[in-house]
Amino acid sequence: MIKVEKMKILSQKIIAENIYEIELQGPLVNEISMPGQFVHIKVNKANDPLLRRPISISSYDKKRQTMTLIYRATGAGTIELAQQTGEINVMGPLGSGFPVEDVKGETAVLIGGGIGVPPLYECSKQLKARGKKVIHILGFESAEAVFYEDKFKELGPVYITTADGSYGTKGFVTDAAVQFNIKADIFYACGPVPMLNAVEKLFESIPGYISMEQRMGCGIGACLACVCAVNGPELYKKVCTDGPVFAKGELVYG
Amino acid sequence: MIKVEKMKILSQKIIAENIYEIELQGPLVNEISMPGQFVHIKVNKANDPLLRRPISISSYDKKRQTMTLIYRATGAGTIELAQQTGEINVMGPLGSGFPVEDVKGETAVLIGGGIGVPPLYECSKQLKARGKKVIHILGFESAEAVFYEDKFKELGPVYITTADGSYGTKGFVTDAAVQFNIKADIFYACGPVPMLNAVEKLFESIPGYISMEQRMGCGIGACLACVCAVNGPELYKKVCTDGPVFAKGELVYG
Amino acid sequence: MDKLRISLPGLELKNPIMPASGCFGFGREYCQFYDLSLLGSIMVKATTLEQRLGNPVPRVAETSSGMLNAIGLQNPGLEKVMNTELPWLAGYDLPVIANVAGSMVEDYVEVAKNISRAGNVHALELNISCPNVKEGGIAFGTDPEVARELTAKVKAVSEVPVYVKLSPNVADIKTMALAVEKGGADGLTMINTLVGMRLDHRTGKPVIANKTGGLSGPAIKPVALRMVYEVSQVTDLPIIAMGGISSAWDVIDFISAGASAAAVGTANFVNPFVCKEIIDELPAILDELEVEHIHDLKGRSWKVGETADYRA
Amino acid sequence: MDKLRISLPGLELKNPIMPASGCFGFGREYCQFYDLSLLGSIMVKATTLEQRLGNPVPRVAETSSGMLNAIGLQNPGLEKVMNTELPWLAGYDLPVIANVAGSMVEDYVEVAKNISRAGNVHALELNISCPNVKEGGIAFGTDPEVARELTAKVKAVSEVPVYVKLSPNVADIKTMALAVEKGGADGLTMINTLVGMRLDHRTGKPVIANKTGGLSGPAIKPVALRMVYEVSQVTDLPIIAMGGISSAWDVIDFISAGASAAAVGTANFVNPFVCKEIIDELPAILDELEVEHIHDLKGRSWKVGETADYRA
Ligand SMILES: Cc1cc2nc3c(=O)[nH]c(=O)nc-3n(C[C@H](O)[C@H](O)[C@H](O)COP(=O)(O)OP(=O)(O)OC[C@H]3O[C@@H](n4cnc5c(N)ncnc54)[C@H](O)[C@@H]3O)c2cc1C
Ligand SMILES: Cc1cc2nc3c(=O)[nH]c(=O)nc-3n(C[C@H](O)[C@H](O)[C@H](O)COP(=O)(O)OP(=O)(O)OC[C@H]3O[C@@H](n4cnc5c(N)ncnc54)[C@H](O)[C@@H]3O)c2cc1C
Ligand SMILES: Cc1cc2nc3c(=O)[nH]c(=O)nc-3n(C[C@H](O)[C@H](O)[C@H](O)COP(=O)(O)O)c2cc1C
Ligand SMILES: Cc1cc2nc3c(=O)[nH]c(=O)nc-3n(C[C@H](O)[C@H](O)[C@H](O)COP(=O)(O)O)c2cc1C
Ligand code: FES
Ligand code: FES
Repeated sequence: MIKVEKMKILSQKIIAENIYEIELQGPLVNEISMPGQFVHIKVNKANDPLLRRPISISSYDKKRQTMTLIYRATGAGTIELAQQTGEINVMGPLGSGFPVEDVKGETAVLIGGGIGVPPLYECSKQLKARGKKVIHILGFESAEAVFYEDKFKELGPVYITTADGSYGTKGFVTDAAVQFNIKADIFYACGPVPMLNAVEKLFESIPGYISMEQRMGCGIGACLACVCAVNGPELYKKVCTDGPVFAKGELVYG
Repeated sequence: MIKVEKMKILSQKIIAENIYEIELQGPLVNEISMPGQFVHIKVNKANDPLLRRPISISSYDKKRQTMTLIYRATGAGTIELAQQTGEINVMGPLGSGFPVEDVKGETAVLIGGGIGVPPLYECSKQLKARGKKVIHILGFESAEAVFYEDKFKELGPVYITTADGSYGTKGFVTDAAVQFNIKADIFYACGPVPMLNAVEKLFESIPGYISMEQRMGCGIGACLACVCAVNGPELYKKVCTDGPVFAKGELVYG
Repeated sequence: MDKLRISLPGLELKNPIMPASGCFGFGREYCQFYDLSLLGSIMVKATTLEQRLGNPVPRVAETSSGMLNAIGLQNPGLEKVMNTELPWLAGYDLPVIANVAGSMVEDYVEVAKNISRAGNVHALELNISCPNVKEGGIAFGTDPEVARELTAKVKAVSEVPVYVKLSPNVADIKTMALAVEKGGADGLTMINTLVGMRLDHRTGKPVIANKTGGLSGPAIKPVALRMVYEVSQVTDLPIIAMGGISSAWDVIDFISAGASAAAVGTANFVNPFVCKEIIDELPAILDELEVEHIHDLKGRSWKVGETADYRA
Repeated sequence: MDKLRISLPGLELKNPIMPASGCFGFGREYCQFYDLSLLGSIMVKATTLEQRLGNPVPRVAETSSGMLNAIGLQNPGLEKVMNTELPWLAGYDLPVIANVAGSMVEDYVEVAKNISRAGNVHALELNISCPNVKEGGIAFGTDPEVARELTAKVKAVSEVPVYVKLSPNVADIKTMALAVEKGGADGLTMINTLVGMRLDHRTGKPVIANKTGGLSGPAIKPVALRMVYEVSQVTDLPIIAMGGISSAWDVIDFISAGASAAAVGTANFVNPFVCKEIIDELPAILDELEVEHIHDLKGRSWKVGETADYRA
């Protein structure tokens, strides 16, 4: 069930350049059903910024009723979010995430770009818990933007790429996948659309899931703001309810 | 000189029902030239609430570079102000306050209504420091709304009135003035317009000063939002620069 | 709850609060949060003759205290709305106001004729003001003569009262109101969105794929309030008001300005419970204002020294 | 600073930033905060033939991300402005844009004739759009034919170029722009305020004594931006844009939409240093955007794939 709840801010810290990790606590966490779901956050009580901000759930702990989000403070809303203490108004969990049950094969590759990395963390944890081998390819702008390398390393091998070559392999995540000859039975990807497109092409032969972003209004499927073009008779699906995670091949790129 | 400055919030506390006392620190305090001046506060960084809020300086201490404001948290802006910690954007000091130099006679009566009470505190302190006898008549809605009674008592006699009679004398400040047969050589008043009007009438025979409120834009005399009708050729004066304190008889009421 | 019960042409409402068209779909999503039967009414998403895919994305952008949208009337088309959405809504004790849109007069007439015959549709809302439809939407909403004619043609075929939704993007909204009144409108709904725009700082290009979008939310409330104030003084048609409403006090403002009921749009996105919360809070506010019925406040902004004592 | 230097009819400006009329008086108050000679120009408070006392108070009210005002053109009148205010401003290296207002055509003509002869007045801004003047202000601003004629009459007597200030309270602002262009306008300034209203919750009565007021501030920026975007595509007249500008990035947005310069109104009340700060911040932003001159960005919102490389 979707809840709207004032969640307690347990901690908030900077983990890379402009990247914040916030830990929230509350019964809403009980409702999370799969990795890759997101929450819709009202960053303050004012009318400006007006709308909620969609942020993926990076990891969660049902026992402690906690979840961790990782976000980049760039615009008005996320900068305001970074200044919050005490409580925060959260709506969620929303959308349909990464399927981790009944995965065929042994090895999963998780590919994240920038602020697309966070939801892959819980996904990787759950795959690992289900006995899968997990490989991570994480792309960032530069050395300063890299986060969670160690956390992912605890789960499986990690390949870091940076656009400017200041850390790890220079280039894109797909470059690293080719260079290191990564083989897997399934892929999970989250990042900018061109990256998702490239990943789908590169891993043409295996099944996979990608997580999309779109500007949102309601976050629950009512306003039709967040559609994306899909193959099939509907032509459009809603990122907030049908997604954000879609199966490989569902989306029409470009 | 008028400064625009981020002032440090030293403390913020509730002193009566919905009434807050906030203590601010910064070099702006050096610029205060008389009691009854005010500051114009941007309560947060957002566009909503947009405008600054005018609040009187209740007292100040140039040595510590501190000043105290007292305000009622009623609307969007003052409620937001009550939640602030750390620093706050203050413009001031503004306007022309209560003249306390060269006061003729021995006794001053200070008459305040509700949230008009605060600026009288510094005024009273300075009159007392100049050897005047100070008498205070302070009107409030009810017992819960009363504040600063003890502080004023340290300076001179205090008569409290409440509209509902739940504390002190039931009725208006002018009722108490009559009942206790208050005599003085000069009056200083701040409060709602009907009170100011009544005070001017009651103390017809002595000189006095009243402090006006008006909705403001700029706070510095440029936008012409805050005019009030005056006797004399200009017809209008600006509360923010010509006031907020006016001499008895200057204003046209009604 | 008698304090809130109102009756308008075609609409006997438990209370004057309803979600605004396009901001609540057909109710399916918000019924997760509360029982839709609590609502006074529901203004469902615009329905066109054929299915519409709407505009390319991005379709929304945020502005100071507001948002822009250019959804482009995406909807499954008359047939699907009649066969799937309206029957589903019939499960609730909830009179529906069907928002009717189109590109040509014939579209409007065809949709109105059919949808007005659905059992739970108690009124139509003629969307002549959607700023995001290119083919003719603008002209319908800003030309009094065209609006009058369209209203008359729809009235001629509709089984239920017809409310016309006015656009704020006009020099004189009173003229528009009087024109549709002449055309036979039973009521007015106002306002639709103001045409606005946001640019991407870096590229300088419009954020919204449609380039311009409709501005809604608290930012436009002062404009909406002024328009209701103006229009309610020149016509006796009941007004369902909208534009930035997000609290019970906002509703009081619009009723005071002269509206008979209030619709909530954008605020649903911020707080999915907002309509319910407003309905829950209104009675206490009426007590505080010492009135027995919400319509005792109707038009008090402009009624000189009068204590309004009638009910709609 | 060459990145910011621009030239418009009558105006050779160090930079395209100036305070908007009515929000900066005649500069006397803001010169406490910084040297006015830093500004590109200054749009002074509306001047009428005779002294005006303006409207009763309250004259302002706050709204979400905006404010309403109904000052009512309070000003000391032509003679005093000519003899006192303008000579005082002549002490600064600052071309003045004189905002001209009136109730009748003759008033405008008389004020324009005289004030255009003041040495430091380099352009007129014809205020045909003030929503708070009752006698005729509205009609001038919303009727294209009336606006054209007024412009022509003022042009005939003015010694300096004439900019016409457009009202946003119209259905089609392009028509208004083209009408005043036909009347001989040398430039446009836009937008004036949207007509809005706020009610007191308790009494239900308008907060502003004048009942309605002009809405300004960030709330109206999306509307202003859209209008500049529309108008700049149909006319080559230079546009000085205003409406919610409070940062250097807002200025970039308006230039991208097609404006040549930008004026800052309400934001001065929030931050008295805002004009200076914007001027200080712009060069770094132009570097970041990798353009050599601010006008390289002009109209990039609608210019298809073109790298604008001309200067005004
Ligand atoms: C399903 C989903 C999950 C996301 N998960 C994360 C995450 O885990 N961490 C993270 O940092 N970011 C995430 N994002 C992106 C995040 O929502 C935006 O960065 C954020 O909304 C920008 O807000 P702002 O206040 O910084 O920017 P502003 O420029 O002030 O935003 C203005 C408006 O545009 C919208 N907007 C701007 N950029 C985006 C974007 N990229 N996607 C969607 N809406 C946008 C905002 O929500 C807001 O409505 C996610 C987006 C979606 C759709
Ligand atoms: C010179 C001066 C000194 C003042 N000193 C004090 C003081 O020491 N303590 C105190 O509690 N209050 C004082 N006030 C009143 C105080 O400014 C208002 O209570 C406050 O602005 C209300 O803001 P809000 O956000 O609570 O209300 P909102 O309703 O959100 O305010 C909306 C708008 O109306 C204006 N406004 C509302 N009420 C008033 C009012 N009474 N006077 C002026 N503007 C108003 C606000 O400034 C704002 O622009 C003073 C006012 C003036 C003019
Ligand atoms: C996302 C969105 C979609 C909308 N779709 C419609 C629509 O289909 N038909 C219509 O008449 N109005 C539509 N509107 C306008 C609203 O019904 C309402 O008139 C407007 O948003 C002002 O109210 P608000 O400020 O409460 O949102 C839409 C508004 C939004 C924000
Ligand atoms: C208090 C106030 C007074 C104004 N007075 C005038 C005026 O005298 N003449 C005029 O043309 N515009 C006047 N305006 C309109 C502004 O010049 C400007 O067009 C409008 O406020 C939009 O810009 P902003 O959002 O930056 O304030 C006034 C605006 C305000 C807020
Ligand atoms: S955000 Fe409203 S439908 Fe997806
Ligand atoms: S508040 Fe602007 S002149 Fe006083």
